[in-house]
Amino acid sequence: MLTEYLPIVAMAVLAVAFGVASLVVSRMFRPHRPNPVKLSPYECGNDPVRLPRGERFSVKFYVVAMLFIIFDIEIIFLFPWAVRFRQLGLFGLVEMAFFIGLVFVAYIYVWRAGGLDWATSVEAPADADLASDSPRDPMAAADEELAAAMHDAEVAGAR
Amino acid sequence: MIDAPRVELWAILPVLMLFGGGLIALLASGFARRAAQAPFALFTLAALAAAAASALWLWNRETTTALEGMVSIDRLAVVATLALCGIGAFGAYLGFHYFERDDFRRNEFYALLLFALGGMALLVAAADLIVVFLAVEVLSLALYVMTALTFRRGPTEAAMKYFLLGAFASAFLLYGVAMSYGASATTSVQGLARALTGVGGSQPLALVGALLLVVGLGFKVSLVPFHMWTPDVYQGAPSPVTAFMSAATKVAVFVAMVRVLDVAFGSLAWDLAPAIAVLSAGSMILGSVLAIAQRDVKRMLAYSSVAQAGFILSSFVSPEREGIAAALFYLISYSAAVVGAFGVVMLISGGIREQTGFERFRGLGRRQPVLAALLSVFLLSLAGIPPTAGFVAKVLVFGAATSAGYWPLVLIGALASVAGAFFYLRVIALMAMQEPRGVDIADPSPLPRLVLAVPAVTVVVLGIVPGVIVPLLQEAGVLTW
Amino acid sequence: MPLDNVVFWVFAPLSVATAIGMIVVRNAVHAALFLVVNFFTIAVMYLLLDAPFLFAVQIVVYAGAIMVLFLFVIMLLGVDRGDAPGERLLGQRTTAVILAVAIVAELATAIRAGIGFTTRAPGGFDAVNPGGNPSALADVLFRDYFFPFEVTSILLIVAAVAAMVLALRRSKSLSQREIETHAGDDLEAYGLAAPGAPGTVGEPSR
Amino acid sequence: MIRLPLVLMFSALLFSAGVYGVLARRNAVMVLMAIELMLNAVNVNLVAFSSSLHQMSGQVFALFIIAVAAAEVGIGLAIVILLFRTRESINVDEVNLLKW
Repeated sequence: MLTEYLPIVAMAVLAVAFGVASLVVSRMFRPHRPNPVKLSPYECGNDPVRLPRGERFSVKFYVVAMLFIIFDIEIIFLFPWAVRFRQLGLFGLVEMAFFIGLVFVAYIYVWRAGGLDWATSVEAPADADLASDSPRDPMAAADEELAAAMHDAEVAGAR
Repeated sequence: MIDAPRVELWAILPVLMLFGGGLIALLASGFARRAAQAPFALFTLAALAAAAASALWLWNRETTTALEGMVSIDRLAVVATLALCGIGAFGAYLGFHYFERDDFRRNEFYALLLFALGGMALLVAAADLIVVFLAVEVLSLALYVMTALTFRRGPTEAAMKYFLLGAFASAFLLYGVAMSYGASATTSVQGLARALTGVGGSQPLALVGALLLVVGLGFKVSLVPFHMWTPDVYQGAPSPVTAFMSAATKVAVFVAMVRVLDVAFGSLAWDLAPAIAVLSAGSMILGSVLAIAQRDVKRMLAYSSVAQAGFILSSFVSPEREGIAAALFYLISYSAAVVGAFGVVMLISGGIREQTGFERFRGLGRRQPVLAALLSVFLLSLAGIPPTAGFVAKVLVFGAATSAGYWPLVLIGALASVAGAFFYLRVIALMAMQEPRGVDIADPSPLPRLVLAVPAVTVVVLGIVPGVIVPLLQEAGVLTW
Repeated sequence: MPLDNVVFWVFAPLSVATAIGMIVVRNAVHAALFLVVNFFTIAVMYLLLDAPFLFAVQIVVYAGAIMVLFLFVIMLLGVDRGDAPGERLLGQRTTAVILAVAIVAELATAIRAGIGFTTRAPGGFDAVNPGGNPSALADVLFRDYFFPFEVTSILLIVAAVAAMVLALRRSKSLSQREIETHAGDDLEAYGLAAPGAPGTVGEPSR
Repeated sequence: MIRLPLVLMFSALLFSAGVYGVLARRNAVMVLMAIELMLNAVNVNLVAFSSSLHQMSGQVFALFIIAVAAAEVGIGLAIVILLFRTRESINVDEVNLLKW
């Protein structure tokens, strides 16, 4: 019964072999002269973006990975449904419509909560306005908060 | 064409109301990022009222299972859903007041609260071990996020600990379900009961499955060997979330335990009862003893809730109707007292940066007489002093345990409640007899005091006239699924 | 058939070895890679137990998505410098070993005693998988277990909410009033207020 | 075919390895990995029972567990990131602000 999977095994072995072989061969024949410029993280030429202490890259990559998992699970449930679509009939259709509808609610919420906004860079946090109560322009709110905090610091320093 | 299964959506109306409410609250919080919290709180209360009404409507439906045997309709589920909606209403109001006071805007709190309640309402009505597992996961995930909602250091650590041990417990719960599936070739509670009574099932596997299920669910209600997370999480989490979590999770998980242990593993009751008695005795003793050593009120209440879980579990040694009714009464009186107590602690502890050490409660009688009186009523009920519902609950629970022949357990329970009375009364004495120190940061607003008067009145009324709900609970105790 | 036993006896020890490797190894990235290999061996286990669809799902979801998230967080937080050696809790490792061995012993006795009723080895699956594994799975999943299937979507929604509420950029999450009224040590973590800034409440909270 | 008790013992071993991992490791991400390992052990157990009982419900349940585990990991790692922000380290032992 397992014999039918032999082609897959063969392909897997070939793929792994190709990967390993190319790495080994290139390691043997390439020159090895590292210098700081070559070792700094490459960000299309400009110097790497400064990030809060300790974090190597922005967390919005994590948010995207997390959303990928949620919709990946949705796809997994679609596979068997698609295979038996004909036999499941109307009941199957309505059932899957509910499922897709509910996950779509999650998608709308994520979109509105700013999870998908890629444009706003790390320095101008899009959600600074989320927490402040006054519905003013988000940028103004962020600077004001910073100013207020600095003011606190000076007052404390002056005392 | 394969015939479509019958879908009786009316069977899970309360769950649909809660999940529907959660979805609407979620979309609203998505679109109105900076809206005020009041409409959210009002909408949550409306959704809870709708769920309670639909639960009441299910009261006189004939007891059956629905949705391909996944969910059961019986009075036990109705009573539990009503209790959950009550606790949820207080959780919503306390959360609203807590966040409004410090203007910390997190509108997702209400959506998460409704999802957690929907998971709990589903858990109490679950008739299949898969639905039990999924409901436990929905309520736990929602609670983990609610615990970490204010991003301060305390709540984040509490969420981390709660998550790690919660996931660990879920793995045990799952292993138990897998073993019972292997033992009986079915995951439905009814099928399990039939397989284990007949020749088909395999007793040893089912026994291990039942024990692992008790371990998994024991983590959730913080029974003794699995209570390590409770003090840190109850102290770290924001007070309204702690109030909601401590009461609602116990109601939901204990009712699920009733269904799993009394119906599914009914035939194994004889082998499981000693294990349950040991867990219950351990929780009662350790919970009370450790609570005495505490200097922080929230931590003390956390250990006391471990002891209370032990008291509730002691009624499980008698699987008949009377044991279940005693457990339900105890759950209702415990929830009212603990939600009220954490509500008062929230008002006293001064907003988001909570300080709940004993110094905060010294001499409270002079400065905040109303709050001190309210807290005293709740602590008296938790201690089980006569005029309050806690006393009647303890009598009922110990009555059920003695009728099952576990009188040593009752003896241990009596000793534990005496020790328990000590640390409850110590706080009351601290409030009444001592001189207040430090600046008073209690919350002056009158409305929360009115709201917290409601559980105080329920606790006293149930204490004086328990006959009001005991017969109803007796009816709810009849279990066929 | 000898082939199944051979495959089993190759992959079972391999996956237990990678599992133990994952737990023992110091560096988080090495542990994550051990776990990936473990997921592949478990996927082969599913193949042996006539569950080819789960074989694919295991690889796509676990090895493909969950491990990506793990490696991402390890890289994001730079936790790959490895664990601090030495023990914090007294006898933490020994109690953990005792507990693990106890569980194995308990399960072994139960399995030995319990398997009485299914003495025959797991038989072929053709009887139950008429149109192949996914379609047989679909019939049961979308017919008998349609309700848990819908509850799973609620679970995914809660997960999405969690990702948005917890992980979205949070450096300035405190509301403005909170900065003014409650400047305290917690705020130093955000580098916003100097220690002892005005507005600290009564006595120090810690 | 493989005999059922062998597979059950194999998953019991994996499960206990996971239990040891959760109790002995101090790095939150490693504890999460150990929990994933335990869930995988349960999955193998379920599929083995499903294969020996000639029923599909075991495999359906395993599919649900994979979905739940994925959602759970997402939330767990979100909390870990939040913890790192407030405390600089995710060593479970150092998370003792709320100790005794």
